[in-house]
Amino acid sequence: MSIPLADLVTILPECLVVLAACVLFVLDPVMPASKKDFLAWMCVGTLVVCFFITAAGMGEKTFAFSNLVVVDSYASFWKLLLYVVSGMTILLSIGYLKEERIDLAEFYGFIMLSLTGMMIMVSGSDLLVIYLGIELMSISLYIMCGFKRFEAKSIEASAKYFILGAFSSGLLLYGISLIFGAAGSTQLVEIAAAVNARGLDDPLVLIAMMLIIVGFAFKVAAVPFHMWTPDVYQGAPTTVTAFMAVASKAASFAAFLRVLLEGFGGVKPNWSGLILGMCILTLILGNIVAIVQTNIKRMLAYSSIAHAGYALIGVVVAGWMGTGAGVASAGVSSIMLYLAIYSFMTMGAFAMVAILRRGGLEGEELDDFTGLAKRHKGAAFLMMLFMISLAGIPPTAGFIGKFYLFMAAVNAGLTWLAVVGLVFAAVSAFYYLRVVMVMYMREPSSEQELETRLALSPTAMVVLAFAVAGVVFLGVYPGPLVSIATSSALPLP
Amino acid sequence: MAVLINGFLGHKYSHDLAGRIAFGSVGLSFLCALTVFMGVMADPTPREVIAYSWIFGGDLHVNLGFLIDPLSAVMLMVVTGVGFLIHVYSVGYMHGEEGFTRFFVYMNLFMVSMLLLVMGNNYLVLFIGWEGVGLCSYLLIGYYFHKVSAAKAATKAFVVNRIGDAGFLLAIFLMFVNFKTLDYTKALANVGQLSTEMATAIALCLLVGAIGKSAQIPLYTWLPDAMEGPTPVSALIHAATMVTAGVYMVVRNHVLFDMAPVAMATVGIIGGLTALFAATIGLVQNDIKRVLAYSTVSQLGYMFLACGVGAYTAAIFHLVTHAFFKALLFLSAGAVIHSLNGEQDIRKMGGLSKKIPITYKVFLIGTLAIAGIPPLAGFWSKDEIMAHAFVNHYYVLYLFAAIGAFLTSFYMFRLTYLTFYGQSRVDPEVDKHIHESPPMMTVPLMVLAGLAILGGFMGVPPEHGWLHGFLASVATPLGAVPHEVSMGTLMGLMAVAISIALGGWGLAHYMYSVKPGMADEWSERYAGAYRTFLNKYWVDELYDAIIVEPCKRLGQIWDWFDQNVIDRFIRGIGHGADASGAGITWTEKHVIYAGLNVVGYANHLLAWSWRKLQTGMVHHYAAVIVIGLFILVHFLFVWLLGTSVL
Amino acid sequence: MLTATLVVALRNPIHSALSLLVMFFHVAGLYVTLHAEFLAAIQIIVYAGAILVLYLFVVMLLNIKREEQFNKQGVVAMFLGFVLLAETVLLGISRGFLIASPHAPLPVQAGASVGNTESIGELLYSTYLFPFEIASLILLVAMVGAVILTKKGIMEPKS
Amino acid sequence: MDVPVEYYLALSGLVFLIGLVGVLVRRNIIIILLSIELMLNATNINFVAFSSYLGNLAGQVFVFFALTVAAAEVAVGLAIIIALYRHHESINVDDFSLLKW
Repeated sequence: MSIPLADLVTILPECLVVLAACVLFVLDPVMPASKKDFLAWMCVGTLVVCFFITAAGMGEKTFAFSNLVVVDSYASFWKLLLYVVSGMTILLSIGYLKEERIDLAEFYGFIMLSLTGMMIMVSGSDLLVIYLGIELMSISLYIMCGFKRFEAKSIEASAKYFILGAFSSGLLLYGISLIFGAAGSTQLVEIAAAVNARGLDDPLVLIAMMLIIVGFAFKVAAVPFHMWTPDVYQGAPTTVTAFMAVASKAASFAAFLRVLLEGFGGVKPNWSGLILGMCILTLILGNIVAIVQTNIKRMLAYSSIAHAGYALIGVVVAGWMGTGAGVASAGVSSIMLYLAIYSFMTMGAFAMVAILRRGGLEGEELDDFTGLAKRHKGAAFLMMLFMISLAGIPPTAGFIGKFYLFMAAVNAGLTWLAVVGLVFAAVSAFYYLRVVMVMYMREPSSEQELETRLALSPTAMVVLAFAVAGVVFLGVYPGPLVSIATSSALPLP
Repeated sequence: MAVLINGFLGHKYSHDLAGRIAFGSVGLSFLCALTVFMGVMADPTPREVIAYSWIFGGDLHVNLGFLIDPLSAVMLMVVTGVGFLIHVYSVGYMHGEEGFTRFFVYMNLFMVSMLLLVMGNNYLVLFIGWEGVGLCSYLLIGYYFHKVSAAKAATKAFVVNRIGDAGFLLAIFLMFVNFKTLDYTKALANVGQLSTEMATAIALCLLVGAIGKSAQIPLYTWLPDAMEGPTPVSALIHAATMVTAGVYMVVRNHVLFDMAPVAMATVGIIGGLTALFAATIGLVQNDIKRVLAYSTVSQLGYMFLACGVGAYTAAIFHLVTHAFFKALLFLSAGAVIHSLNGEQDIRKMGGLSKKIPITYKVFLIGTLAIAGIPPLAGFWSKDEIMAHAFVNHYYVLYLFAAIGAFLTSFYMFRLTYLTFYGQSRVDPEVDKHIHESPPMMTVPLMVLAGLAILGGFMGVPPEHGWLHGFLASVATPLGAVPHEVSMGTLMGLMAVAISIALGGWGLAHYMYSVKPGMADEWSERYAGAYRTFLNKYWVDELYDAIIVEPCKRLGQIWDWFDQNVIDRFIRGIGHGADASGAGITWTEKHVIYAGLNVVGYANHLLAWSWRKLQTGMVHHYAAVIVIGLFILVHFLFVWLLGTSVL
Repeated sequence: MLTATLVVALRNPIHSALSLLVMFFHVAGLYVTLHAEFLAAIQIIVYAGAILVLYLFVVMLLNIKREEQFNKQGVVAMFLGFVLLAETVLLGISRGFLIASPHAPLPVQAGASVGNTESIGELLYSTYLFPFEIASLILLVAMVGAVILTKKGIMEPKS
Repeated sequence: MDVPVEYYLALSGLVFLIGLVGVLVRRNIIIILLSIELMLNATNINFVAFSSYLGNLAGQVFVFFALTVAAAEVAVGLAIIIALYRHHESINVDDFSLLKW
């Protein structure tokens, strides 16, 4: 009953994050209200420390806690990304929460615990652990969604997310119980062995796989399991939306890929076919429906669905029949790259929405962006940059991400899939540029003309700077990120 | 190397916010380009400069590098030269306009992208320039943002371009899969290893990109609409430089096209059809810029036709001359519009030759050049294309080109007559203020006029001109047999071309100068054709109807579906056969709720969300999840069954 | 073994909670037959004792009256029930498939002497220590979250 | 025990489906939560049954975790319900339509 020290060292970052959260929960009541920001900074500091710890340990592959946890470079890559994203969320929230008058320090605690859940997801090598990680993440998110308690929309979003989330995790857990029956364990390695031995002729494995896929597809918001996304994204506080759209999606993808490849690697052709179907549906639906949205958060929600579709291309590639290991792992690394880039641009876009939040105005409707260029040159320019990047136009980072994904698809012989993706990328330009058009090519109403204040706190500036740096730098010089992603792609059987 | 300076300079000045120094920087880059050009003239071997390693990792390795060979040198000259003149002109034209600085920032950004496009040493750099010019064009078309039509045109241009770009990107992927590199030199050196099918596929994908950018059938619709932008923009982007990028790309990859006869034929046919088709529309348009736009589309068609028959040098030759005279035409049209206080309808012009003599003269020169009256530039290049089509036995294409040439000559002179001759139909108000443009604008016009007159001589004598020698190393068709065409044939063809041009002129003269009523009479007599042309064959409407609307509809439907259909559907089923019952229940429910809402809340948003809560979306969502799950299960069952049977 | 049918009776608001309680007891009974005495106890204490009481508490607190207009409800239920019936049949087929399948039979290891509290505790604190910690975190989040979401006066609504 | 594992599976499948139907059919959010509890219970039956048949105690440990998670979810879920209720109460809605999902 002793905790092995070596194991603790392996999960040191997790421990630190949890510690920060606990300290925060304890300190919050005793701190004077004016010092609350300090707690946020403490969290950011923790993240920075964790970042260096993880970065330093990159490249090794260590198992811990009776092989329930694995820390390999794949996990480390995602963790680094998650640190950055969480840090950005916290910084953005410092100003935003005040604007919304929900500045409770607990919020940061939830972000940290949610982050812990995500970290566990990406480095779990056991379905049970991954499940618990998902739950930890989700429960924190349910609560954060409902943080604007006094607003019907927020609570409603929370309730919807909660019901559907609990429902889908019920499906997932049932799948896990079935696979436990088939494999006698929930370890991915042993599941792989059982799957290899039995194949899909065993309905137990089959149904388990379906349920697990559905559970994850829900988390990454792939069609037809996306229905919650627009409602929840719209209703939740903006920074939470950003966090969900970016971090939760990235972590879910990471775990999804690991489960599929390490657990169900034996039946690749089957699941990749299914995912192919989802992927195409997702691309079609996400992009087309986004065109008619007038609420920018809803539009970004559909755009995030569409982006999940692009990332699914990578999943398909990773599992496609007859692709060599090199090509398949290119699929994996292209997802990693894509989601990393996606994180920056989406974070940036949501940050813009957040800083447009003013006392009376939501900054969420497309109309609120009317003539932004007239009022805030810089803000409009940044928003344009993010939109251009989301649309995947070079030389921004969004292009690089799409380029690698489609390249992977073509390499795997899925040229037609790349064509589908390209066509919808072209369609997506339409709704992204509509935002640009509204900002640059319309006159603000006289009422809007007067409102020149932005909720632009210094910390939000830092976030924007980060996002812009990500979008531009990764677009102009993506080399380092690409090589990191390539070298830390999941080793494939 | 001057290239480097040029490139870096380009990067630097895009960030330069001072509009006034913009044209200076372009001028500087023109000088650099000139130096480069001289260098290439002295030593035509291609050389590459690599700025830095851009993308690496995996097996993909792309440098941000530049390639200078005669082809890019010529393009460079055109882009910077014409660009410089247009910049000078713009300073005069845009003077006093709102957003002067913004305009020049975009213009410079455009120049940078264009330079990247022509100088890049690999496809990815080309693509970045390619998208960059598209983006700038979008921004510049939408420059007059208070005009709704401008904003729409901008979006249209961009989206149509993106469709083409998708094709181009696909070609890049295929290229990479086959060659494992994206550098021109390495890739094109290995073209021989490709199967004909693959070469055709790649070439066709490239062609899609080129069609989008160069406004060929069926993606040409954006260009006429793009005339919503300021006139210098139309001149620079939509006439002289950007739209020719497609031609440049085809010529750059001519090795590939040479391997794929099908693709070649497609290029030629598209070019020929566009040349003819756009010319017919141009016949009856009344907006001075739109006429020029359709003529641009038509002239681009000629360039594609030239590529299609393997006359790459002729294509580039026409590209260059076209850049001169079309920029000239656009800019002088701009001067006309300027002096008429923004009037663009030629029905409200006329008799201007006395009032703005300089503009009139340069416009006439431009018209003569484009109509193919010797010895102006257009004659030589167009004649060469037609001659190539003829001697290579593409008689149908030759016919297209010849008719197109006749129509071109006709509508250009129609334009000239309506604008500058006859009775003044100008608004009396405006009439008082007609004035010649400032020298800032007229000087570039005169320079361009000079070029339009003399530019043709770099391709003289036909087939053996200076330009041909210069481009020989980069634009000679693969495995071409240098056929000797007898001087007689050539002369004959020239004579035909001249007579066609003069014929068009004559007809226009007759109709609009000698017997002015005749045009109206004809338009009534052939009302069907007239309306068809005037409405541009209803292609825009067609596209709207078959592509844009369904997309929007689909989105709306799903959105609506998202919000109430499932609910309604379920109820409908519940009521069994009584379908109308479903409707009633639905209305009833909503009416009741609406009543409740009015009572309950003043806030509409809350009402909406409350109703939403009420209609029980969540379990519908859950239902969708479950249904999705079962579809997946079925799918897999069927699949497994299928594989086990097989 | 057919205790589950009882649960189908979950039709009316409070009654459904109570019938769930019955169902929990049956499940606990099942656990006992499956040599999982510890879990049986937990099931009764935690589920029946704590969770359901919480439910009933909330139901009472919110003072919910009979919420059914069975009519409207029935329409939806009919349709979805129909779909679900089809689904059940499908699953039934797959179950049959399971029994028939040559791969399916699970290795039955007779008379495993497991199921007592000590061995579970042993396992819990050795192999599954890490998930145990995560579970504790989940509870922490839930606790703080519940407080945050419901406590009055910690966030003043905007005026 | 001689009850074959398939019976347990069938039972749990049935319970799971009933829970699923419950989520889909019911409009009352509390009953939806109860239905989700049913689904989780079905899962637990599975785990225990398999644990017993495989002679693997791990299954029972999983039930323990699933139980914890369920408890946490209930706490949060009920908190959300209360907040929701409070919100709508605060703007004076007739409570006959309250919480009908």
